[in-house]
Amino acid sequence: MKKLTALFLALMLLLPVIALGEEYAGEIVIGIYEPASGPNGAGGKQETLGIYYANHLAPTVELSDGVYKIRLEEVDNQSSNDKAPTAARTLVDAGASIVLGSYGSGVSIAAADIFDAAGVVAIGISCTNPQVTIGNPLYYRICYLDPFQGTVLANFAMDEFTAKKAYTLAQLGNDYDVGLAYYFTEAFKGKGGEVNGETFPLGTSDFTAYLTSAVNAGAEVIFSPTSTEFASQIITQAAANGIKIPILAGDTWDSSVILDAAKGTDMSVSVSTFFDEGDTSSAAADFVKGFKEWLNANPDKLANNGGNDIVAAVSALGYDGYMVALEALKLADSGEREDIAEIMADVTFNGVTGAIVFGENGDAVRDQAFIKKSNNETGAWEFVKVQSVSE
Amino acid sequence: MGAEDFGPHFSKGTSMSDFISANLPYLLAGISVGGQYALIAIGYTMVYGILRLINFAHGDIFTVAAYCMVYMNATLPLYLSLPLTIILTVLLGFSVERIAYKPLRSAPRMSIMISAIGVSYLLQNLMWYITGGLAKQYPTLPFISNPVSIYTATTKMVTLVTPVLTLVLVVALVQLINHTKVGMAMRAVSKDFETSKLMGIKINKVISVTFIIGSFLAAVGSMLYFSNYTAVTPTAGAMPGLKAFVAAVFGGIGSIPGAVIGAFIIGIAENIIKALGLTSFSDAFTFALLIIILIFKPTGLFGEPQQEKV
Amino acid sequence: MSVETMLELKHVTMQFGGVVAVDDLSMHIKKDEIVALIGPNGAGKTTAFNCITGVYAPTNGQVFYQDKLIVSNHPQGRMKQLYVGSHKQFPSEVVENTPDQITKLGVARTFQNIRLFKTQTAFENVLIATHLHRKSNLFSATLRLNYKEEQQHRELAEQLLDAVGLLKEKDELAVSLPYGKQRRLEIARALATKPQLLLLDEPAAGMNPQETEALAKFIVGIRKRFGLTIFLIEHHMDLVMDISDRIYVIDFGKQIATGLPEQIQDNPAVIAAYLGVDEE
Amino acid sequence: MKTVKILIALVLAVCAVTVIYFAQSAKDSLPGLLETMDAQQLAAQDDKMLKARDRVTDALEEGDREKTLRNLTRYLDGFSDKLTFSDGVNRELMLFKNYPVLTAGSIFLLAIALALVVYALDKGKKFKKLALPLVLIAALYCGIYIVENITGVNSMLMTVLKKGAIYALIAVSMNLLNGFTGLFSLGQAGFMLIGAYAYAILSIPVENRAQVYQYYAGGLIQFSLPPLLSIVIAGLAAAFFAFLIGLPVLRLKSDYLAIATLGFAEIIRAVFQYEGLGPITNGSNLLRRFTVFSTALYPFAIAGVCIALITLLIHSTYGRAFKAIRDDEVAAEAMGINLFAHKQLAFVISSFFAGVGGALLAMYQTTVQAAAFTSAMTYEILLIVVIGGMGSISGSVIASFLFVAASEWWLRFLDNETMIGSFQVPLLRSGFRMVAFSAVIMAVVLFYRKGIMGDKEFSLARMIGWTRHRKEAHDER
Repeated sequence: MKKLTALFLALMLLLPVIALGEEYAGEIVIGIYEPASGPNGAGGKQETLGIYYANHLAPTVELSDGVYKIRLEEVDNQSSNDKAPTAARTLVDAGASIVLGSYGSGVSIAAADIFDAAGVVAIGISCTNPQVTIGNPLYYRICYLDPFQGTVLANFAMDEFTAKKAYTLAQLGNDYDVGLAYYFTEAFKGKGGEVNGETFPLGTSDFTAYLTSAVNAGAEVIFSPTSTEFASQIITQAAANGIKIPILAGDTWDSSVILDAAKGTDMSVSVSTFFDEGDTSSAAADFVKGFKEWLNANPDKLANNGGNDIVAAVSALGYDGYMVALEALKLADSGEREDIAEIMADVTFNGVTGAIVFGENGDAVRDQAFIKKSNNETGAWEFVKVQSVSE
Repeated sequence: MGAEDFGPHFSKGTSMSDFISANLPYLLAGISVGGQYALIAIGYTMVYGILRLINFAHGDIFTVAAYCMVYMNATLPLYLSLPLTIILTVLLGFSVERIAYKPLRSAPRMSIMISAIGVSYLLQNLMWYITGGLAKQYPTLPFISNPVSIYTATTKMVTLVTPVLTLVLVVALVQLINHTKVGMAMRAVSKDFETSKLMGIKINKVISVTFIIGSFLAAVGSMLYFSNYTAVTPTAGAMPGLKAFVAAVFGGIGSIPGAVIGAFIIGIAENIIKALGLTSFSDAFTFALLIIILIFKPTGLFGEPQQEKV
Repeated sequence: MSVETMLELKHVTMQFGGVVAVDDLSMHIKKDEIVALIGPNGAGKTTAFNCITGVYAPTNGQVFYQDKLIVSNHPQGRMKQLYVGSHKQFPSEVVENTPDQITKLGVARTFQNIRLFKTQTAFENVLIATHLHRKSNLFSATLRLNYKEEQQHRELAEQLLDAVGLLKEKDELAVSLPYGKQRRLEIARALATKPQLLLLDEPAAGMNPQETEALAKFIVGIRKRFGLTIFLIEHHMDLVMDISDRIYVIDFGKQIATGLPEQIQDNPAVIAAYLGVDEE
Repeated sequence: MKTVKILIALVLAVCAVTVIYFAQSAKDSLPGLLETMDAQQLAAQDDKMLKARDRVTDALEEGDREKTLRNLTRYLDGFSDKLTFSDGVNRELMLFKNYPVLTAGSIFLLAIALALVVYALDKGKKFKKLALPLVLIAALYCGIYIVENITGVNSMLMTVLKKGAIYALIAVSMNLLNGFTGLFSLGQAGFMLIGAYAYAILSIPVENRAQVYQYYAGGLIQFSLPPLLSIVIAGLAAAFFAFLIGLPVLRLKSDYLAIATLGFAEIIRAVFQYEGLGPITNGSNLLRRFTVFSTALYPFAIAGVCIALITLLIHSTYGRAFKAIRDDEVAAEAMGINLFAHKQLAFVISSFFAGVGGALLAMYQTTVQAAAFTSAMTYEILLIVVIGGMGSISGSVIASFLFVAASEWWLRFLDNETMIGSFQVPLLRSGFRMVAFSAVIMAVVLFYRKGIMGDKEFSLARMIGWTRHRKEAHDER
């Protein structure tokens, strides 16, 4: 019996060696700091899918002293600020050379100190609040920021719907919602429009009253940068109540949940996003095709994507985030945290969501967003235009 | 952020018809959600009447019913998925009582309430695990999901069906309690637990029946509620559950008509608050109402006073 | 200051819904007396106690303690239509004291169905009752600046346990004590509030004759030792006749007789009230 | 015997002082050491090594010890054979790497020496009761300091310990109410929220305010208070609100009280998120960039002092009154205990410490947001109290550390899909951790109702008594 146990233990010890094989010079850990539960769990999972897909395509990185295998280390921050520090620390202790995430700005900010103290570079993928990178020298970000997105959407509302009156609906206590609504309001008013705004508490499921308020206020467009959980409620209830005011939203609404809700109704739903599935550039088209195949081949992954193969923008961003991390490893020619931190600001990458160059505060320089509209017959997104701030 | 004060819409209309068309949707939403709260509240009030237990898990049973419907409707026809959902929900309510509350019958009241909180925690986590936490779209049920126009407002059929169905179910329930043997036993147990036990009433059976009725109504309430508010998440039932409980307390816990009236009052009041533009306080308002009633009339609108024996 | 009348009840009526539990009860207890309140089960004896100690606010009537008005109520206001007590008029004055305030004035009590602090030891049970005599405040008590007072309280508690013969069981959980000892512990606890008037609610309930006899001696003993006036409810007639100076008898909330023990023994109304009622 | 004790104490003290002396001298020895190494190992240096060496000196200048050590290790790894350093260099290196540990260990030794002297000289045996616990507490804090310096301030162990300490305080404060006074209150999250916000609002440095209150033009408050003062005010603010809320609510009985306090917590949350209060509370947005603690000793010290105060309170005459109310309200009142005043007192005190706990939690999280303080948070704390044992302070403390460590650290592996060879372990995927965890909690609630400690306290005397008892039993056999 003892012999058997010893043999077993010896085999266990050998396992990693066998798995690693001989062709690798070593292993580099990339941490995934994303929510898999809590209010942002769904979005976090989709973002994580993009990262895993990228890893599936590029599982290794070649440095001057050999090819390194990339190991992904995932941790669930539960969308909760008080769970964030231990979650972040898990990644640091797992030896992550670089960290990707998170979906949701609050948890990113709460983890920044931990990453900073450990000297780990973190790449924010879709956390759009300006506060994530300000004052956190090691936090970078590849998406655009709320002020930009708010302005883009305000411009779009004025250009496309010639709206003069808007109504904003945000979730109380959600900095993403509230921030985006704030910047939208600023921009919209700056252009001579009029804005009414309301917030609803977490757990709200009855939006009829809010929608009625929008009608009563004479709004020509409703801007509701909420999470997807509320999005489908808002759409279906607007449809049920015969409210036909066009609805605008930010990147969170770029999700199949919204298409499901809008399908078969006569609602006009438009979103600004980082990425368009119908983008014809070859990189984007390849990504969409490959990603869908990969999803359909893995039922688990498909379930995490909400049970269908519609490509969420955050998945594309997740993909780009991973690729940026690889570029950083290559440029630093090392998996060491300090080496990466030194060169991070100089990393550039031409991703599926566009060119990524880091500018002020470590934020990617982005000057345009994709606007998409839901097609309620086919249940798919339709590309409308590329909107920039300057218009 | 710049909070735009909306001002009361009640003063906005220039004429009566404007006034009505501006405010009718609030009222309709209030009545409809009130009816749905009522169906949940009955479960709370009956269980409380008998066990003196706030069944914190009731709201989660309500959510589980919604998930059952979502998953079963994907594979089964409606005439199967509908009754199956109800059966499964009732089974869940029954087993929760058997597993988590029955062993604690002689324990202090605090323990059993903590057990209820534990069940709620477990059910929510379990739903997260199974569903992955993405909001699921509730299936469209024929007839009740159809749009309908009332005066100037458009709404779903369910808004009209809810109050009617609620009243029908409540009348049926009151008949059951007043005129059947098990109903009489229920009343006896809620009046005096110990004496009823001595009189040979099968307490466990009565409690099980109570949970079965409560879960059945929660399942029906869940169908109506989620036909209106179609996103199902693991925590979707928490807030309606809590509000239904408030409604039960408001109406006088232990009293079925009280729970129903309380639920309608809360549903409508909550929507009036929203109409007044005080949206951030719509939940807070419900609790404020609760505290006010507890202070001034602790037994609720229709509750019976209880004198503590010294 | 010597007070002649320790406790006086004037027209006390207590009504629950339509049921009159105590009806127009008037009585007085002089200093150093042992007075018994007897009557069949459900006659309203404990309710009368509860009206004196502030657990219930009576519907009508007044209670004086050492000539000081401690409880007063009248059936005006919301009870107006519903009031069915015998005594109709009463000066419209409302005085309410919570039980703790009445205890602070010097009225301590025990309970019919023993209400000890279950998770505490015998010693702690008595010690808790010294709380009302504290001079320390929250801060001095938390920071142990009151150690002298604490020492005194502990000594008092030990003395009292000794007085009731429970010093050996000092550190045992109150609930683990045998029944008779629990009764005595309850009395020790009441004594720790340093009362002048002690209300005992069926102190001999559930005791055998030997125990009852010992209890009688014990009650007389503590009266002398602590200078108490004692008011008790009791069913054990031997005990009542043995130690009481005077007796009040009530039935259906109404007083039916009063007098010396020997007078009560032969009173026809009392015998009628008890007829057929098992003398426990 | 006395002389032996004092002699041992003297020896210990001398050792300790010597070690402290060497450790302190090693503190600034690194630059010199690096030069010595340069002289001994010039040939081994390449670009990478030079870079690493630069980083060591940079980190040293920054005063970041964790970073210094990390880079030093890397630099040393670069040398093909470390053993070639002279013994002197190796010893100095060892001293430099471990000087905090050595210092703390020596202080611990000094504490023991002191305790021995006290034992030896204490004729009336008055201080014996105090000396041992004090030495143990000193040892505990030294231990934390040692571990922190070995593993780094932000290591997982320290992160869990910090949160555990904060939760311990909050759980004990809730236990004071639910376990000791018998008031079933579910408002703890609300009072933590008040504490966290009061602390954050008061302690954000003025220069950071414009950035935090970005939507409110820098906010209304343009001063900032020192952290310790802010923490006390945070507690007082929570206590003040508790006083107001207690006036109506504490007249309610058991479960009505529970639901009313739960309701108040929700109302507090709504008020703090109200846009109209934005210039003070930042509306529903994050508060951040306030002063946070840099070492785990800080939350441990504050939580420790607070828990000690609560313990003293519970064993005072007031604590006895609270327990009397829990056991039997009617009897307590008949014993002259003013029910309402004492309930109010327990409620206010509990909220004060919940407020302090909230402030510490804010420091731990580095950000505060009202939305996070939901009833789920209260339930979490309630479950900690239940697991530890209602009416046991040490139970709550132990359960807090276990709860935090288990839910956020030890059970994390349950969330990961795991392969053993080619066999995929079933059930393990995202979310399973919380299911397993809540199932364990249910099991405790149902089958192990008294929790870890019941209503007993962890007692050294009993532990010693127990081991002695065991020994005797053993000897008899």
